[in-house]
Amino acid sequence: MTNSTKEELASWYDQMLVIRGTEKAAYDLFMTGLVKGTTHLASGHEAVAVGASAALKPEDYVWATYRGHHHAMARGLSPEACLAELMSKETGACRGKGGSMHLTSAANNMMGSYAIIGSHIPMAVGSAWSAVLRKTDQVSIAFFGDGATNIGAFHEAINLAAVWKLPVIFICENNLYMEYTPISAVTAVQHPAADRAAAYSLPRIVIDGNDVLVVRDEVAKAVALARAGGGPSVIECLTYRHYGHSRADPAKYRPEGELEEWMMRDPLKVLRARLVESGVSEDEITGIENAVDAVVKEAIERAKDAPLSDISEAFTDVWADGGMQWRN
Amino acid sequence: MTNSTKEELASWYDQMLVIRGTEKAAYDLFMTGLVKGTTHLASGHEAVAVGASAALKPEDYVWATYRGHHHAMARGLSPEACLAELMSKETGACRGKGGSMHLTSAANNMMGSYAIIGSHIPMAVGSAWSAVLRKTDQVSIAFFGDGATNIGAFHEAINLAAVWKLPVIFICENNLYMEYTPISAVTAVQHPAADRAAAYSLPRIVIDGNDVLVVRDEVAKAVALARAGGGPSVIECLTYRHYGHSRADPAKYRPEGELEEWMMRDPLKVLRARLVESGVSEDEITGIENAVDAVVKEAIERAKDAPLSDISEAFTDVWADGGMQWRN
Amino acid sequence: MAELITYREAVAEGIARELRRDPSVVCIGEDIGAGEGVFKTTAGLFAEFGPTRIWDTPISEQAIVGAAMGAAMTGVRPIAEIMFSDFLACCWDFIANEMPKVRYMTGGQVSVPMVVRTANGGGLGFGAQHSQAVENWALTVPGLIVVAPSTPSDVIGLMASAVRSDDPVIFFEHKALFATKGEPAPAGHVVPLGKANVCREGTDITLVGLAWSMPIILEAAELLAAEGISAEVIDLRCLVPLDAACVLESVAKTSRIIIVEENPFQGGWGGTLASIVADEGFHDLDAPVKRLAGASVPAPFAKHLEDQVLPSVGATVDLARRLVGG
Amino acid sequence: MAELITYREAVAEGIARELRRDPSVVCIGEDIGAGEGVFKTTAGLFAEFGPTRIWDTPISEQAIVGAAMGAAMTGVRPIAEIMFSDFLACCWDFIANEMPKVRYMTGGQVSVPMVVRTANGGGLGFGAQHSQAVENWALTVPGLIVVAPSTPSDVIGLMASAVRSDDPVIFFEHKALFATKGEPAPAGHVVPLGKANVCREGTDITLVGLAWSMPIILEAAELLAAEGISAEVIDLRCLVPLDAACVLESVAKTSRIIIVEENPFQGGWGGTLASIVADEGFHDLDAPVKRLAGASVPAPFAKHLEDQVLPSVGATVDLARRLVGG
Ligand SMILES: Cc1ncc(C[n+]2csc(CCOP(=O)(O)OP(=O)(O)O)c2C)c(N)n1
Ligand SMILES: Cc1ncc(C[n+]2csc(CCOP(=O)(O)OP(=O)(O)O)c2C)c(N)n1
Ligand SMILES: [Mg+2]
Ligand SMILES: [Mg+2]
Repeated sequence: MTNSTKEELASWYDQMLVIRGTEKAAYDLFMTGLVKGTTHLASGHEAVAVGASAALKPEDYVWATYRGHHHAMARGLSPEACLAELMSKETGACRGKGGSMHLTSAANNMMGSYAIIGSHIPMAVGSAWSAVLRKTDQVSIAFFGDGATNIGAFHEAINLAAVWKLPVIFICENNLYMEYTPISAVTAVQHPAADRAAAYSLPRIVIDGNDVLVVRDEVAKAVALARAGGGPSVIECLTYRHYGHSRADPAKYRPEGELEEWMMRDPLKVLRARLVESGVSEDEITGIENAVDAVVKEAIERAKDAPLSDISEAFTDVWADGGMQWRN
Repeated sequence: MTNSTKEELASWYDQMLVIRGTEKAAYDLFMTGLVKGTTHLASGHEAVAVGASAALKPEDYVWATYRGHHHAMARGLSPEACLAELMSKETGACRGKGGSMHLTSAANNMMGSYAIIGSHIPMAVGSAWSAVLRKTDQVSIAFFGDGATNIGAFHEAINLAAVWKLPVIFICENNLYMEYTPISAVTAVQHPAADRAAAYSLPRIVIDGNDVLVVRDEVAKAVALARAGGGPSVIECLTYRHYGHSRADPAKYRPEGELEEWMMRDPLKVLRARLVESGVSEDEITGIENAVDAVVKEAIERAKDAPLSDISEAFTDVWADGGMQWRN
Repeated sequence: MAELITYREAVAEGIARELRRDPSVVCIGEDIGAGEGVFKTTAGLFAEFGPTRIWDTPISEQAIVGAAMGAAMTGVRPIAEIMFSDFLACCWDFIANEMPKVRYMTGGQVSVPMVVRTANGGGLGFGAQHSQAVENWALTVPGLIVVAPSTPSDVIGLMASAVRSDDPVIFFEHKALFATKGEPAPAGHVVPLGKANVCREGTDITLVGLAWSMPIILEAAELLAAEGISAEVIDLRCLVPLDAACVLESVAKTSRIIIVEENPFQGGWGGTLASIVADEGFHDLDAPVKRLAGASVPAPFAKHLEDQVLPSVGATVDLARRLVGG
Repeated sequence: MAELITYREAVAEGIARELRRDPSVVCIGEDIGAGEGVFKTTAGLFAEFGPTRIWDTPISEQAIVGAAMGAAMTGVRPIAEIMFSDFLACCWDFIANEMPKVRYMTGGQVSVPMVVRTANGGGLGFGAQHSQAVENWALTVPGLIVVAPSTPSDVIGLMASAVRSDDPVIFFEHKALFATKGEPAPAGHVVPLGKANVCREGTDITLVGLAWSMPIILEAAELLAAEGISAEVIDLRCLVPLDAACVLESVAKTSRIIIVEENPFQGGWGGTLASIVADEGFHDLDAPVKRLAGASVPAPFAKHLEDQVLPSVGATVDLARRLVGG
């Protein structure tokens, strides 16, 4: 494992706490009726998002799923823009037109969240192809779940990336479940992503997705390979979601004790321990925690205070001219 | 390699010759304008169809692609019904409504030829699932090309079959090319089907697809496994198509000498040598050849003589009641 | 009167009745087993019928529909669930190019008796990729039966017909109706495919819809009645077979029609119906043929925006009033 | 007069012009490189532009369109080929749910400037899965530009507009027109999207179509002229943007309309157009709104059967005669 400075560790802790706090806020706001529709929280997955983003440059591209709050925020979307989007506010990342499942922050090259399983994986291959065509050294990442490894688009995308040796990294967040069904019940191999890599002449990589440092290091290797023209990588990160699949899911299908076991390996706990180990004092850590609390609280208030997006928004942005006219 | 009786070898030779002769007729009829649309000839692939069919019982299911004349005939479709279909005659297998790309012989449990790459592979999984549901010991085979291994449906199908341990055999006819592009140029592994099997916890099987005995033996093993509840197999057969991809293709993309090399390993030559080896006399062999010639000639004449299918056929068989009414 | 049941319960009940009746019926889909479906529309099935009748799958829409097809062609009657109708796009080759063409292209050799059920439509704030009404997609494909019920008892009666049909059926269950309640269906309840329901008789104007449109139309008719405008209300129930005769008969009486559809105006099913009325019913018409359809935009996430892009009771009443007045 | 060129040549020429003009334009598809496309519609491109502009792919329609999308969203202008339009079904999720919704659901943050070109339609005896006219599928999806040219110079002029558009375009090239010939296009030829072409002026009846319908309609108009019936002929060129104003203006003059479309009647694009005419043009109409569309059946393989299920010159003339007469 490479070394990381205290400052790096602290900044990751900060980011992961912000994500955790913002998602907790989203959950609470849902319960009070201020967030509508549906949300898929990523609490428990933060180390994947933050670790991977730490290995990227700002100009690199990231593509996510409906469970993408953590990826958007790890790339720079503010908690306020996230929460405002969930509350259909005009200050939301997509002005209320996208919602939780479609968070996008193009300014941060976070190219969007896609709610149909597998669909964004070829898109990530496309932005990698684009970098080759435009002769930049940008790398692309597609984040996806274990369940996405059984849909056709996943395979088509990896094969094309491997054949064209494109700078793209396929990062699977294996959290053991699809919606309510264990991935092991419907997959012919143990490691749904890693055990498929060989089908595209790529190495099998399975890592601890709850340790931000492990994730950063492995992704950094893949990024270096990709920038050097060495082609794609598949990285399977083992992790766990703390909430149910979506707000409608009490997650009763989990065997007893499973959640508790994973909570002991909560990525925030793991990182906190690292901070202590690297000599950061309890005071400093509490300082970060309190600061994040304040940041999230302010984000909540600002998002609440913002006006709903204007109803005219329903009829804009279909076409490049900003409008929705399909006939004269 | 298991033993085969002279009679078996002779009957395979007969079948393969009938297929070869019928396709030659299709080609000639195309050139004289009697066959229209398009055709994809399988000359060179006969050993796969005949060898695999030899390992099946009549109640087993077979699913093929637009390049499926050989599979239909190996399962029992008559040359006349094949040629009549290509000539749009009322005696055609599908009364002129299917054509070359959709040859079907349901009476022989040859469940059809499908012209969209990959689409029939999940269907074969479905007929295997059906056998399990109905508690029969029927096995299903999907035949497909090397090019089909890069489309999503292929992967979805194999995974499902492997998870459910279904009695289905995925047989790839690797003839080195898609339409005009070599499969090696667009695939991240050397063996497009076999090198993907491990992604579904299945063994890697690559065989000589031009030796009918090798094919029969390998498929027989897979059939036995499937009937015993052991689940699916993937078998990659190395073979070569003698004509271009379709009637429009002069196949100029082939490197010099490649066709000639493969013609030396023409499955008919290979089998003829085996016949001689097993003690069948030249006279007997010539006898078979002449008999087949006569059969094919008669099929051509009968197909030519048959009337075009009635124009009312255009408007039947959309619905189970035989008609096409979608509104009152 | 028996207790009312929800549309959601009716789905599970309709399936259960067919599973009980015919051992060749099986279910296949994502999270439909112990999970009972993300909309709880398969509640109780796994408990009653177990894993040999209710099959949980990977996220593989092509394999789901393709495998169901292969089974349907070989002696089984599968009911496949595609969780959201938007995902029909992920297996559209099977829906559009395979299932509906097999009988025809084999010259009648092979039947494909299967049902694809799917949660359709908007109104729940699920955003652009989980809110579409795509029954018009299915209408574009000859060879598909297209069912879209609006009440619990129709769900049960049409499910019976769908499962028993020897033709492939796309069965649209409406997400925004799952929680609505209605009369339960008597034992053995079967609603024939292609028979529209005249929910309310009237003389001044014909209002036609299906599924989600129906509560809107019925409420509009009620409001119009209060103003002295007598609306005839038709629930098509199916797009294929289309009960065009029922609509034409109604227009012969009322001379005016509004078609209320959720799918976007462009390519919406109302276009096909309107074109039939504007042709075969032309001489009966006293006013322009009107369609109230979804706006030609993707579904916005925000509820207050989504409300803007869907037909409403108010818009229906306004238009009817103008049509009858003018 | 310059030499005539084929529609097939026009496709390659139209693409080549854009590749020359803008270095960010690239092509992606199956067998489009050294193979020059199965319809030879990319002839010469690989020779002129080489493998850094013309990319051969595996048989992976989802990866083709998905990768093109990702590239389009990040500074490239891809032209993706889907060999036969039937195969749009294999990547329908990308066509229907992704490409057309990105701009909207990101609140305008991201553009998807790309073209999906595809060989559409029947008439060549390719059977049920290689003969469909599916421009109506594309019409069902808000957010897609839908182009379907009928002449070589329109192919070139509309290709220019399609490639330069910042919105996603589905560009339907008609298989049965590839061998037809027409005027070449001058340098810099650009035909704007959404502008119908009045190919022939007339006063008695309006005949509307696009792509494959046009030769049929033009021949019918010629025959009708010989009988003293003056038909106005409109080539829509695009379904989206739809030049409805052009059609309505024409109907205001002629009072009669026949829409001739290749796709099946059920869910065909003519339904949408007919519904607009039956609404906004209602008071101009002296006769029922007529549609001549493909039969609601899969495409039969046999040429003599396929001829039965497609609109014909004879049927167009007959119907026009009856409409004007009656
Ligand atoms: C094509 C498609 N099929 C089904 C769904 C419904 N669905 C949404 S999330 C989900 C489970 C995804 O599991 P996984 O990929 O492991 O991601 P996770 O939710 O665990 O992060 C399913 C089946 C979908 N969105 N798209
Ligand atoms: C989904 C889809 N994409 C493209 C095609 C066009 N096409 C027909 S045959 C073919 C090549 C298939 O190659 P392979 O699978 O190796 O089979 P072979 O023709 O060599 O037997 C292609 C690309 C198709 N029919 N379906
Ligand atoms: Mg998961
Ligand atoms: Mg091949």
